Amino acid sequence: MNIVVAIKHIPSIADDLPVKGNNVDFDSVDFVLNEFDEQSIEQAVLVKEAVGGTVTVVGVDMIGELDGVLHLALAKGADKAVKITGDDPAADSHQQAKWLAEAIKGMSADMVFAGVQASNDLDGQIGPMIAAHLDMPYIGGVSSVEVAGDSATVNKEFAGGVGAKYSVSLPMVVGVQASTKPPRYAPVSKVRQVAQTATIEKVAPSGDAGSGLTFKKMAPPVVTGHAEMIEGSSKDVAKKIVELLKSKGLA
Amino acid sequence: MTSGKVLIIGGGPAGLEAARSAAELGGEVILIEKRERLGGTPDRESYAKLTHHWRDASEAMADMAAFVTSNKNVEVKYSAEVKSISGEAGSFTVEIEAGGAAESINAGAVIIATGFQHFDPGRATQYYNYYSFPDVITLTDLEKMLKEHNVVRPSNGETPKKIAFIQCVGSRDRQIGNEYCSKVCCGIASKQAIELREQIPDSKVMIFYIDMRMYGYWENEIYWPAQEKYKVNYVKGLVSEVLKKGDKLLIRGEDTTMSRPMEVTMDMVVLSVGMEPSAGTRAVAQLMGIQQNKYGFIEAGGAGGLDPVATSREGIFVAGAASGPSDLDDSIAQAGLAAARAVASIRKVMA
Amino acid sequence: MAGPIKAKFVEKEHAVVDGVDISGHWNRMFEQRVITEYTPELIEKIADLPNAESFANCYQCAKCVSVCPVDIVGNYGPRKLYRYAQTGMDLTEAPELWLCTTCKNCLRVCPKEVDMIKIMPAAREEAILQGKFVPAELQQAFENTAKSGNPLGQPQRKRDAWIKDAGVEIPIIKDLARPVDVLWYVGSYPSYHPRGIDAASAAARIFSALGIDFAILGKEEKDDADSQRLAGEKGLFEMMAESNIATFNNYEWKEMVVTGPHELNAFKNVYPKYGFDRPVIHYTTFLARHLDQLKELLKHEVNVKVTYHDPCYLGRHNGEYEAPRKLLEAIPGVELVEMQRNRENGYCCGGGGGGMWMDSFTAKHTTMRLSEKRAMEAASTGADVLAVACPFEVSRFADAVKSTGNEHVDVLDILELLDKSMRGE
Amino acid sequence: MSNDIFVITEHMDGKFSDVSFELVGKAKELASALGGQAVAVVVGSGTASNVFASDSTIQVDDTALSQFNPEAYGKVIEALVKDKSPRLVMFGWTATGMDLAAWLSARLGVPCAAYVKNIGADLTMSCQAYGGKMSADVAPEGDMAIAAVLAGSFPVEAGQGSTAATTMASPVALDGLKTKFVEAIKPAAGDVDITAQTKLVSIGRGIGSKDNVELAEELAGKLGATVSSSRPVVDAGWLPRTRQVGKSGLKVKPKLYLMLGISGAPEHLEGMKSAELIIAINTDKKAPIFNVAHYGATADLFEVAEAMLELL
Repeated sequence: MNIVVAIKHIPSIADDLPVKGNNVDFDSVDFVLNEFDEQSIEQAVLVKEAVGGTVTVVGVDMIGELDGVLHLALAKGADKAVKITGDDPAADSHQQAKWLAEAIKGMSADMVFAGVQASNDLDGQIGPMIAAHLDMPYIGGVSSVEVAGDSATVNKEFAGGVGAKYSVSLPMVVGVQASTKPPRYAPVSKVRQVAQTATIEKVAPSGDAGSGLTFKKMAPPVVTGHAEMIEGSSKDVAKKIVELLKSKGLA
Repeated sequence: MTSGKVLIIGGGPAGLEAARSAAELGGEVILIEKRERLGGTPDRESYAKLTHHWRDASEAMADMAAFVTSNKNVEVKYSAEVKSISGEAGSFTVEIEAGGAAESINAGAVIIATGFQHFDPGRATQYYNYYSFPDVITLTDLEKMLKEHNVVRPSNGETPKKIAFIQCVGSRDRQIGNEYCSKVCCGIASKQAIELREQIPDSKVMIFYIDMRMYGYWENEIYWPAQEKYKVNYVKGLVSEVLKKGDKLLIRGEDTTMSRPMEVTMDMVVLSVGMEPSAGTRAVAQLMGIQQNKYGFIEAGGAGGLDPVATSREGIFVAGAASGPSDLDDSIAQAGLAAARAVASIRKVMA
Repeated sequence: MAGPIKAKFVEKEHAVVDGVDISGHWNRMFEQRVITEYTPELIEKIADLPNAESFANCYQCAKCVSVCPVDIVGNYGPRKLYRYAQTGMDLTEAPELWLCTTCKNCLRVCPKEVDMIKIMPAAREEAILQGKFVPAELQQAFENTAKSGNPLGQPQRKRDAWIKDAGVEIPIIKDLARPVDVLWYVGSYPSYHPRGIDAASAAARIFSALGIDFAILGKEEKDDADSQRLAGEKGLFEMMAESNIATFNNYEWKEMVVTGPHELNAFKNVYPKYGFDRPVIHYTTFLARHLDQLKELLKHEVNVKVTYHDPCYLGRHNGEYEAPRKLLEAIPGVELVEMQRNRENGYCCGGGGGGMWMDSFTAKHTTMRLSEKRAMEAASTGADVLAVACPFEVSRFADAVKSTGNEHVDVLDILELLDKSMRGE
Repeated sequence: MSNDIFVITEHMDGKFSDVSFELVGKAKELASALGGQAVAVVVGSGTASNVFASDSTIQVDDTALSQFNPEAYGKVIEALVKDKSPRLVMFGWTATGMDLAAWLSARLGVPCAAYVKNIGADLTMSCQAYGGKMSADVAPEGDMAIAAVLAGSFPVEAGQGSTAATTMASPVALDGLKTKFVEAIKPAAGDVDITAQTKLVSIGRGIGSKDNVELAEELAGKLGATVSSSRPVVDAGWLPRTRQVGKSGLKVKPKLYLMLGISGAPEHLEGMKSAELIIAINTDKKAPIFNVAHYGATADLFEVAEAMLELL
């Protein structure tokens, strides 16, 4: 089983995002692995552990710092790592999906995993777009994957615990919402070991595509309302909340 | 008739050392040995590494014997036994039979170094099945195998991978009549356990014990390395019975620190048999009319209690395991003292 | 409570056999009582790990068990670990692996120098590298440290956010752009945790009042990661150590003062192996050196009875027992009373060795939190204040005095008490 | 090329979701500004589709479309859009729309905007970005565009009506599909229905570990409330999926929604913003939730929860 995981290196939203012109100031933000991609890598490794094969992780090097992410993926059980040397922090999902699809074309993938979404999917997610480019079926919102022979059974989630089970003949692209088990921890010792021994294959970006969106403005959202903030110590806060609830007959 | 001669009975470690010391002090020595060769139990039982620096004990005995046989002050009589004794300190007359011929010896002092014999595990209160199961052996059986680097299960000739030592077999047991501690078994079991781990590195070696009693050489050079370096495993709690399970042995007992019963299969069980007075010791004691303790060992200590080589009869001294369990170090140390005391007692009488 | 021990049953929360889910009581079994196998290889497995050699040395004297803080609230102890291994427990897969707080009280009494401070990290590292069970809370702390530079998972950029409310100017060494006498390594909890910030702010005011020429690293400071190392993540520790050492060496300073004993241990005892060898002292030692000058500042009486908890990593691990006491005795009005277990035999708060991030896990395997046991000991002295000198402890004991019904005992860092006396609040 | 606005509606068990009506309402507004028609597109099998206030409704009917199948639905919509060339194709940014919008965009080479909150008459789209930390205005190039719109962005009522649907057969062959619907998965039975609760104590990633969930349970117990959560808590396995509030979870409208450690990602807000009283405790004072909550406090959730337990 040839499993490919397409990942996104995205601006961290742990802190405020600085703006430059009509977009995020990519020079002054930290980049992190999309959190859904952590689930996606885990799901891919789980499938490999169940049926055998290799997991290849591929991503676009947005700011020249993708190696760390790829080492982490290798430490978690991926077998190969490929980076597309884009070095374009502003590359949108359409462009990344195109580059990724071109890179994946030569890998004879049986399954391609991608995180179901990313916080910078302003022009859509890479998973369905890669599927479109590779002419493979796509299912997103997936929370479990089982492979038997040349088909996969996936559970897709709708809302409120409602979902559906699909059977798909491979190859396919899966948009992972959550892995069957929570992502495993990769000890730094292992990551560092990997960093010293692993080779990361470099692929030049190939194929042009763009979102076709012109950015007119990028700014923190205009706040229409704001909560009335309760100040003081935790005890004060608790006291005021309890008073509030009592006054409204809710406690 | 006073005599300047020291008669030493027994050619084991204590007898050999007594002979050497007495000779070096200028005494005239007659050493009588029951067997046709010197070296005592270490030689007879082919004891392997039992001395400091892990030297082969029977080899060390050969060195001691050579010293004695090459000393012109020492006369050795082989195949010799004491038949009777009369007289008193300074002028004993000892009738012996040596090589089938009766002989009379005048001696100013006597040192008894008639040693011990191993406990016979057939008498154990526990059901260890020494005589029924070939793979239940004793320390002495194992010692021979270790010396030959050929440790195998007697039942099938295969290399044992799981070996248990059971401590205090025949010692510290009122029902057997041996309430005493045999002193050396903990150390010897530990020593053999080390050798087992050296000769069979993938073996599991366990020692089941009431309490480990080791000191000096045994503690520092045997017990700690056994555990720390050779990973010998000690379990507190004696095995009560050894049963058969297929072609294995099943040991049953209680693991006391875990407060849990144990039923574990083993390839081989080694009984750490203790010491009893040898037949020679009992016979000589009776013949000489000297006091024995309740276990048959020659009572030593003297009136003041701090005279470890004195017997109840003046001019007759004891050394080594004849007076109670002792290791080689102890036996040899006692022998040196006995020699000094014997030579001195003669000089007093002669003076 | 004496009496026969009833057979215990075991029950797995999740179990599937041949595709049939037999979770919970469906798989209930009585615990096997008979030992049917001895497993010296499981002792050797641990003793063969680098630095864990002494695990094989235990001769079951059991001195460790009665001084082990975990045994006092549960059933644990280094001696038992050896025996459990001998009777079939793979330490790398056992919950016992995560209970040790590396408090060092066992090593203090061990005639065989069985060194759990080295054994535990090695065995834990093995478990982590082999993908064995690791408490989720601990993994979270590891991930937070790896991603955010601190176990709390707070943004690096906010590490110096606390300084603006400290009431005094706190220079950042990078902005200062000149050598300083003292580089103050604040630490993660003092930088982010609300109660830690209280102590950090107090420290800043004290240093300032003493006229110390000091600066902090600000946003460049990262967690020391010593507890993560002891919890088994050596790689993470090394990564953080390399980063910290590079930062420390970027600046000119004469001496480093740390707020926390764990940091002291890291920088003084472990970082030297990674090439960092500069003077580091704990704040109590540092302030005790300025005692005369400090006494002049302690103008206001603080009329409380104080008992002092020795942090394991300040006391047993680094030998500082007296400086904290000298500081407390210097505060006018303070009456210092000792708990029974103090100094070399001080009882552990449960936060060391990664215990800080395994409270829920530990709670499942003990009858009471270590911090609760200690809080009760503190309360039994009749003290009004439980004084501490480790940033892990304020929050731990603040919870513990509440949960044991001893809210009347205030938990304060020595820094906070000094600050009170200095400012009269 | 036309100035029509297509709304790809979504339905389950014969029932259309709110977002479909929201989009139809907005499509009408846009279509009238652009001089085109608002067209509701219903892909399904035997679905009763005359429920929209659209200018027209196209119903593609095929038994292969009786259940959502991203491959089949994608093919049908692609063919239909190619054929009719609408100005704008609107999807909900939902579990189904997310499978289709970006895919269609890549297939057709047409711009796509996701996380859309509002659309201007010039088709400039306001989008939520970076987990709600940013808002972006983007303009699509070309003659056709795709918008994937966050649920709850527009009123439902404006899209409700009774326009009769024109039924047509699938414009593409639907045999040889690689994707097969196997079965529906219903929520685990036996658990509480959080949509029916009047009080919810909702926990987020800030709760830290599974064991800490007990604290929330205890607080909920004292308040007569039920514990719900944001997605990460469910993903980590700390609560069953039936407790998840948000886009991929359930929409709730309780009298009290007490939030512990939830920062307020757009996906979560979608599920709870119409609660009557929202109180949020979070350590990050810039957490987006404070823009939605009625009361907030930047505090340690554990300390507050424990203090509340003592007071209740």
